[in-house]
Amino acid sequence: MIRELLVAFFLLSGGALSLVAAAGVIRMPDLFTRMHAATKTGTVGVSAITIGMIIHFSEVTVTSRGILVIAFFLLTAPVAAHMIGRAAYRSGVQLWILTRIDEWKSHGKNEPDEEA
Amino acid sequence: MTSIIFRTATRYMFPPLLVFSVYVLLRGHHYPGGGFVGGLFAGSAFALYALAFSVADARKVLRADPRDVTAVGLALALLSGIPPLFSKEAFLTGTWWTLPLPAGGTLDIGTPLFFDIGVYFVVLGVLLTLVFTLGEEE
Amino acid sequence: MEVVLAIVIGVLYAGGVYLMMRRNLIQLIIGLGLLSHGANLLIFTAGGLRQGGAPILAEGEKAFATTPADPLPQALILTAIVISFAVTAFALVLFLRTYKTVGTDDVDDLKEMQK
Amino acid sequence: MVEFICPIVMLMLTVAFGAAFVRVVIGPTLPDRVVALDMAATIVVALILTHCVQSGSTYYIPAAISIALLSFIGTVALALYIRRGGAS
Amino acid sequence: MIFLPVLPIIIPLAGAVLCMLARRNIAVQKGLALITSVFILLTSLAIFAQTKDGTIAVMNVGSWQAPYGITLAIDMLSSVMLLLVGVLSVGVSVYACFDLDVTRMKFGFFPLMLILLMGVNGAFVTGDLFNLYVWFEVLLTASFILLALGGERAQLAGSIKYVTLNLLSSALFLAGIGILYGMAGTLNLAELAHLVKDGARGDLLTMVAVMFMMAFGIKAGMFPLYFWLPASYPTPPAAVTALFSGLLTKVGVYSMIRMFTLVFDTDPAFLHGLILVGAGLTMVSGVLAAAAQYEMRKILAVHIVSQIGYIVMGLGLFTELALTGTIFYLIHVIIVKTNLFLIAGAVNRLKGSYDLHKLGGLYKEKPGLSILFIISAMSLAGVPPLSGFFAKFTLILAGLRTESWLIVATALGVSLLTLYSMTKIWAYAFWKPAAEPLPDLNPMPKSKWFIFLLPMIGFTVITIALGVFAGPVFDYAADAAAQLMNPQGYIDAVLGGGM
Amino acid sequence: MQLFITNVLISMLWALLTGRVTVGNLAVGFALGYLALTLMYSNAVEKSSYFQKTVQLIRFTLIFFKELIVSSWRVAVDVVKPLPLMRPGVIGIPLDAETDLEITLLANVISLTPGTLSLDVSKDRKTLYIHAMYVVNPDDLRAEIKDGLERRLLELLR
Amino acid sequence: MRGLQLFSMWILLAICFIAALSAPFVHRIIPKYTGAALVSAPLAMVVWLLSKIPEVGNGHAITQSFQWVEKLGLEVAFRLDGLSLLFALIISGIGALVVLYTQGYFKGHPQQGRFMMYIIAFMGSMLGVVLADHILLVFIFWELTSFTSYLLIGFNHESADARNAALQAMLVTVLGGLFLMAGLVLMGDAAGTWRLSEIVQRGHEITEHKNYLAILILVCIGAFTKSAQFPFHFWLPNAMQAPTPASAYLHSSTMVKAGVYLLARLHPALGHTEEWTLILTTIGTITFLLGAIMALGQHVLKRLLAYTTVSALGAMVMLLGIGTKYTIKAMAAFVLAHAFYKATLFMVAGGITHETGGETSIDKLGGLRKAMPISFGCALLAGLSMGGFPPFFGFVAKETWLHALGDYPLLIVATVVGGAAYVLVGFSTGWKPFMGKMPEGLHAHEVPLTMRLGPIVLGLGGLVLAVFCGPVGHALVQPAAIAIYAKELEVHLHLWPGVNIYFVISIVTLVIGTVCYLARAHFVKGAGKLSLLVRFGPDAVYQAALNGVLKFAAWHTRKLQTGILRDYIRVTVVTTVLLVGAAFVRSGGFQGWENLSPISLRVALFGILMISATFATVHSKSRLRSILSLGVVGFCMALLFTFFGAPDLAMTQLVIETLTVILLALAFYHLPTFRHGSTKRTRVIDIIISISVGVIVTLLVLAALHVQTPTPVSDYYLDHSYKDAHGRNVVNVILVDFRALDTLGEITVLTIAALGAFALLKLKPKKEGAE
Ligand code: NA
Ligand code: NA
Repeated sequence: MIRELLVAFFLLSGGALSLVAAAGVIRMPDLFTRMHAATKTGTVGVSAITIGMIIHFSEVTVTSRGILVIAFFLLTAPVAAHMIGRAAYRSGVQLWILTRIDEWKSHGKNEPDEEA
Repeated sequence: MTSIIFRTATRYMFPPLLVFSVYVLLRGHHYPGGGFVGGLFAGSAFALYALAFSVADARKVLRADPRDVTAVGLALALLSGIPPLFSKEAFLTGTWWTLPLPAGGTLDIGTPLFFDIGVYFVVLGVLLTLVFTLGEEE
Repeated sequence: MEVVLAIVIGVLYAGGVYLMMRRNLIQLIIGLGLLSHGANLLIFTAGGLRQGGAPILAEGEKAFATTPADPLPQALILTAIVISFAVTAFALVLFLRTYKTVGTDDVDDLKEMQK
Repeated sequence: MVEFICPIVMLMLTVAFGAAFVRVVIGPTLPDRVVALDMAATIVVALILTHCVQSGSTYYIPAAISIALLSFIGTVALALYIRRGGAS
Repeated sequence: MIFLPVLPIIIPLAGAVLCMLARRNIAVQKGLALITSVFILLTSLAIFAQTKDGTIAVMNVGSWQAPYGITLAIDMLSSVMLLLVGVLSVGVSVYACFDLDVTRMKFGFFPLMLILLMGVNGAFVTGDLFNLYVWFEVLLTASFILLALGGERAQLAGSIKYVTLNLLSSALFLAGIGILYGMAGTLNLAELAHLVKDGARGDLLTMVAVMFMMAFGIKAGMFPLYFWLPASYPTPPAAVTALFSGLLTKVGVYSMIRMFTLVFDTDPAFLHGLILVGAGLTMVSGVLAAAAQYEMRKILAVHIVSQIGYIVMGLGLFTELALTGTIFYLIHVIIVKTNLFLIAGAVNRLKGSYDLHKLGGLYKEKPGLSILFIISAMSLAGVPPLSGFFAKFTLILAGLRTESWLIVATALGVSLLTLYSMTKIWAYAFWKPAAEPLPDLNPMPKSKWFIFLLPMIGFTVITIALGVFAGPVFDYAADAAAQLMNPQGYIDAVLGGGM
Repeated sequence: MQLFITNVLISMLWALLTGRVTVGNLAVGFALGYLALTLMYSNAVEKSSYFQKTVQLIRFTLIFFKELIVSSWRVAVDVVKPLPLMRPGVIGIPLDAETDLEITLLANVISLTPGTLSLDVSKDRKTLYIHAMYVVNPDDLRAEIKDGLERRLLELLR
Repeated sequence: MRGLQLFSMWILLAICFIAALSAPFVHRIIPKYTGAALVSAPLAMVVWLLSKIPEVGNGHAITQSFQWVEKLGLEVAFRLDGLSLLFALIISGIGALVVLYTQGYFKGHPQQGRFMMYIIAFMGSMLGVVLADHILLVFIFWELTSFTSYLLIGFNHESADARNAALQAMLVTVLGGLFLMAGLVLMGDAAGTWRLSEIVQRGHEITEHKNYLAILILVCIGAFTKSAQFPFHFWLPNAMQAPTPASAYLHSSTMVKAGVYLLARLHPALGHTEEWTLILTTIGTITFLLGAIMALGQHVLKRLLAYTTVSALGAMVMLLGIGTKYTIKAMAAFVLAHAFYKATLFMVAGGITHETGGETSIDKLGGLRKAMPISFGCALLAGLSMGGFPPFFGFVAKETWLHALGDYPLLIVATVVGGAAYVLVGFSTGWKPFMGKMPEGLHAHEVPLTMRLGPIVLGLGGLVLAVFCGPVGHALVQPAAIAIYAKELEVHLHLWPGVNIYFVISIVTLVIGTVCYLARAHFVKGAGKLSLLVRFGPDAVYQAALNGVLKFAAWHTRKLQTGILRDYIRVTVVTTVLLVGAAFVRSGGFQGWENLSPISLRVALFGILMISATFATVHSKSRLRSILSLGVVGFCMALLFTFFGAPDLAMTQLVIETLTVILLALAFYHLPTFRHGSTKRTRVIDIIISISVGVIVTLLVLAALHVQTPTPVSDYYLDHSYKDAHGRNVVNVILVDFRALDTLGEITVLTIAALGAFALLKLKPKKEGAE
């Protein structure tokens, strides 16, 4: 019973977090703020669902693979975000007009672009 | 030169991806997977490597020319259909051998497995030929 | 269920054909992609949708307790997916080469060479 | 309970998937679309795993792992494409 | 030889793999290609010997009994097609070894050619619908690449049309397979035929049949689905076009014959009527397009379309005699058309052009080549007693016997226009003096030139022999047609066991 | 590292001995092995690295997951909040992390924690540029990251 | 004569063809004696034929046959009866003379061997036509004569006129040949046999057959084109482009008579009906008069002769059409007479042109009698025979002819008109060039022996035949007439028939003709007015038809092969939709929903998502948006696969989807963004087409689902996958075991796709000027 409750909890929170991520992706004003939502909430959401699944099955193979899924997400999601963020920034995607400060622009201006 | 972060992540992901691809290949006969998806994974691992470093680096890691990998894979798949010739059976008739395992169980090894391994290499080679050539294009 | 999928298949075919009739090489290739999705889904649907689970025999069992999904259409689609991947990849390279050699990605411009 | 929960979770995920799709369509920049597609892939993983729970079948997990791995590669490839000046 | 039916598939594949492994050494590749071609020919001869008495060679690949595994079944039609592939492969290999540029060889011409042959052979031997699709894709992909290999502008522009329209056809084919499987639950042709004979599948079969007709019609180059052909065929080197012209569209026709004799014998009035209309329009449209051209290769290319019309006409008439004509025509046109393309290639090799306005004076300069051309051209036009005459005559006779006046009139008229286009080539390239003298671009010494001509001489001899010894050929075609008209034998052979 | 491998081997041995290879059983074996090893090496030199790292790892993981969950919550709240309340900005953080692995892990951890997202590392590998949702005072944020995540991470890795 | 027993028709024919094929080689070895060596082939035939005259004259036919294409009913069957004998003798006899003539005419010509080859092959084909006893064999030889005459007429192939004339002759005669083939086959099927000798015995079965009229018309068209009957006569004068030996042979004695021969041969089968008489007599008479009148205005030697040939052929057809015992006798006699004088005149004409350095117009010729006395003699003999002056065989034939027309006064008038023209032409060719003053600058000398032989033999022959007209009539003309008439008759030819009305008519004709000759200048002037006839005549119709077909072909090709891919796709798709739609309607249309399962929410949602994603893919200005939307479609596909129990598919779909995106991204780096719009009209049409595709596919799927599957083969896989193939994943087992051959093909596709991509990217053609 407790197991079922746990499963339900994790699945529901995963679903809810995904919804939040979705709302963020839709509602946030610029790319970078949207990425906050997508990267963090999305990863946590899918991890929660994975945990729910692990608990549901409680088998070695499922657990190991579930952990693999989570590990991969934790490793790749930020890297992917970083790659897109940096690419977007460098290719001139506009920050939200209310962005307060841009130190990269001021400091990093003189830095030669590696690929240019 | 791409990002340090990306390259570091790639360096850590590359071996597990290859291992995973072999796992998918070998389990394919009983569980979802098989030579095709396995080969795609292996190829993806190299593609990732080529993206993070360079095509030249990825070629170095692979050592062989992807086209040779493809040809060898195709040859393997073809050859796996030949053994039944010796027992006067049709082409590609599955031939199985049961090997005892040290832990007491048994392992079925058959020509379809070799066929699947051939598929794996073909897919790997093909994917890499595509990715490398496109990546090298001016 | 099938009604939905039938409509989806129709839309995929329609979209694919429409894109293939555009003037751009890339749209052409995307159109081919849609068409291949349509064909695969068609085989899947026409082969009969069974909600009986995957056609994989569970560990330790000797025969299927309940009839699973039809494995044959799945195998066919797998083959078709791979083939269409191969062909798409080649077509992509072909279009790229064409663009670079001819200097246009406008399909209509390619008619000059017919003469 | 799980049988009851799963459809709800699925619905939530489907809505989230739809939202990601909307962002793919409306953009406005290419990185926006790529981020949205990456998120859609994440949600596909979640959907597949939920389906595992719902159907009691673990055969779909490798598919989930596949997408987890490959969507990363895809996203990175697109990011590199953006870097090379293809953002428009 | 227990492996026999599958050898037409695995021999070229093995040759291709070896060529791929030997990709750095062109000389080795040439040798491998030639040896493989000879083996293909020998295999097809062995199969021919086994099936010529009407035996259907059956092999259940993987030892899975029909209809569960993939069954290869070779009847007389398949067998003769295999034989033609064998003959063609040897001829074209020799020709290619001499004619093709080193770069193309370096970039995989030989493996591609062999895989094309593998696909074609596969299509001819398979008794399984989806397997047929696979072979179609094999040969199409190989042809895509052979077509584009070299990357010249016209080649690329042609390839795009070729690729696109053929993929459209594949999507249609696949849809047909999906629906047919959904309706019948099997992919084995014999089993499908069996189920259809039981009458259980209902009228919907007609619809599926039309889908297949369209899919194969595109591949076969029928009106109005043939546009890819004139757009693409005149672009690659002669060896490639020769191979294509001999085999590709013919696979489409073969498949149509197979499906419409074995499986789809429902609603013949509608289906075969449709085929007949298509055949007539195809002949006319193809020959008109040829009449409008002044480029040797293009004339020959669009003529393929016209020839397809004749071949399909036999299927449309759907009598034993008509099918005999179709089979005779297939045999004839594969040899002759290939030869004409090879000769056109030789002309281009000599003069660097296919343009009839530019060419001229060849009859004076190269009487040997001219004779090879005129014999093949006249054979194509149906001048007796060459092979084309018997092929056309049989079809027309079948038309007369079924009182299909319109198609007979069409066929006769088209044959006149065919003659016109062939004499046009002859008059312009061979008879007419060249507008301005063209240099002899051929650097070959005489002995080498003779070896280069050997395939063409061989094909010409075959054309003549097919006419002079029309008796046995006709007998064979008639037996093959009888086999097609009575598919029960095929069904029994496949479903009744095999190995 | 040797100790870790020994520990894994012990857990596998346990599983074999008990005859049930399950996650739970392996975990139990691992825990038992860990205890045993603690006892065995209570005075050894090598002890410090393995056992200390274990504690650090556990602590780091806990903090990380807490932050992760908090960050999700924060985003959830942000999504609902009116937009003008956000104060996003891009700031640079001077790095103490040196190796590729250190930089990568730090950047990843920063991305996964609330309100911050790693964008890029400068070419001289001295500065990490991040995008933050709430930049009230850039220096406070810098200090928070350097003292919190970076310090703990480097402790764990070095 | 015993030695001749060894020979038979097919061997003699084979000798002809072997001689033809070896001609170039013979010429290379013994260039001076090519003709002498090769003439042995026709001579052998002549000798053999002569040896058979007694036997055939007694009403025996010599036959010979063996199978060729048995199942098709094609036999190599030959039969020598009176009709065949007459024609075969003419063909091989004149053939032998022409071969010798050629030797002289082409003396030193490098391609003499080639010409010999053509002409002997032509002769062989002609002999085949008249000897064959099987309709198919007749047709085969018939087509061969067309083809060889094409080569002959186009022999001077560097001249555009020669090429065009060759083409024209070939197209017209082959066109006729095709009609003929259809007619012959229908006739054969109506008679129940393809043997001519049997067919002619079943005349009633044919004339009463429902296809009789069709057969008659088809055969007539075939024969008329070959025999240059109105309105197909125009090719013959144009065919004068051929070198003279060819003209002499083709147009005097042989090829053109193939049609006449065939009609004569088939008279027992097709004749004796009103239709026969009407068609043949009308066309024959028109041709007879037309040719004669057209000849009046000509001044070019060979054209003069050609038009009279047309006319003569018309006369033969006319006589055959009437079909009485008398007209048939007359026709047979006239065939013989015509062959002798016309061949002589052609040969002399060739000799004149040859020896005067190419002069062809009689108005520019004159006074050659001294330079070319022998030629003059021969020409005069032939010219008089042609004009119908006694005591030549031409006169004998004309007398018979007039006799035969006793009941047809109108035709007698026509004969007088035509006969007068013949007189004119006879003088123009046999007299005019030789008499009077030699124009300045004209040089000539007598032709060599080889070229003299033919005219001498044939010219004198006209006289000799007349002298021995009794025996000749009995031995040659009578058997031929019997064969045509298919009933017993007797032929009595007289050199001096006595004075009767026909003799008077004859004399009147000669007088009118002579007067006309003297007034020739007026006719030549009047010929200018005939230009109107030329402009709107059949020759013009031929040109217009050919141009029309070519124009239509060009238009058709332009319209169909636009070079625009969209057009091709449109046509392909619309055709498919229409035909599949028609089949759908025909098969009863949509038949119900019974077998469909209820819709679940998630499938509905994903369906909507997929449709939206497809729309997003299609309707996008940004190609990346398009690609990424396609990615969403792929994800949805994978999810559907997941929901319906296809984990392998889901996995593969996802991986492939991502890899496709990667490849596209790699390639897109090089490709420009979308920028080519289409017009609104185009888009609307395309949308309509696309929607119709979608609708038809949807209906197809639904219709197919209505059909219940019995037991799919896949149940077997489920049962045997683990048991016999050692695998739990049935899909994988199908891929690597049950249907491994598919997979082998599939990986081959993959391999070559990669090979191709590699080659395309690495093999770069030399730079062509980019746009
Ligand atoms: Na991701
Ligand atoms: Na079904």
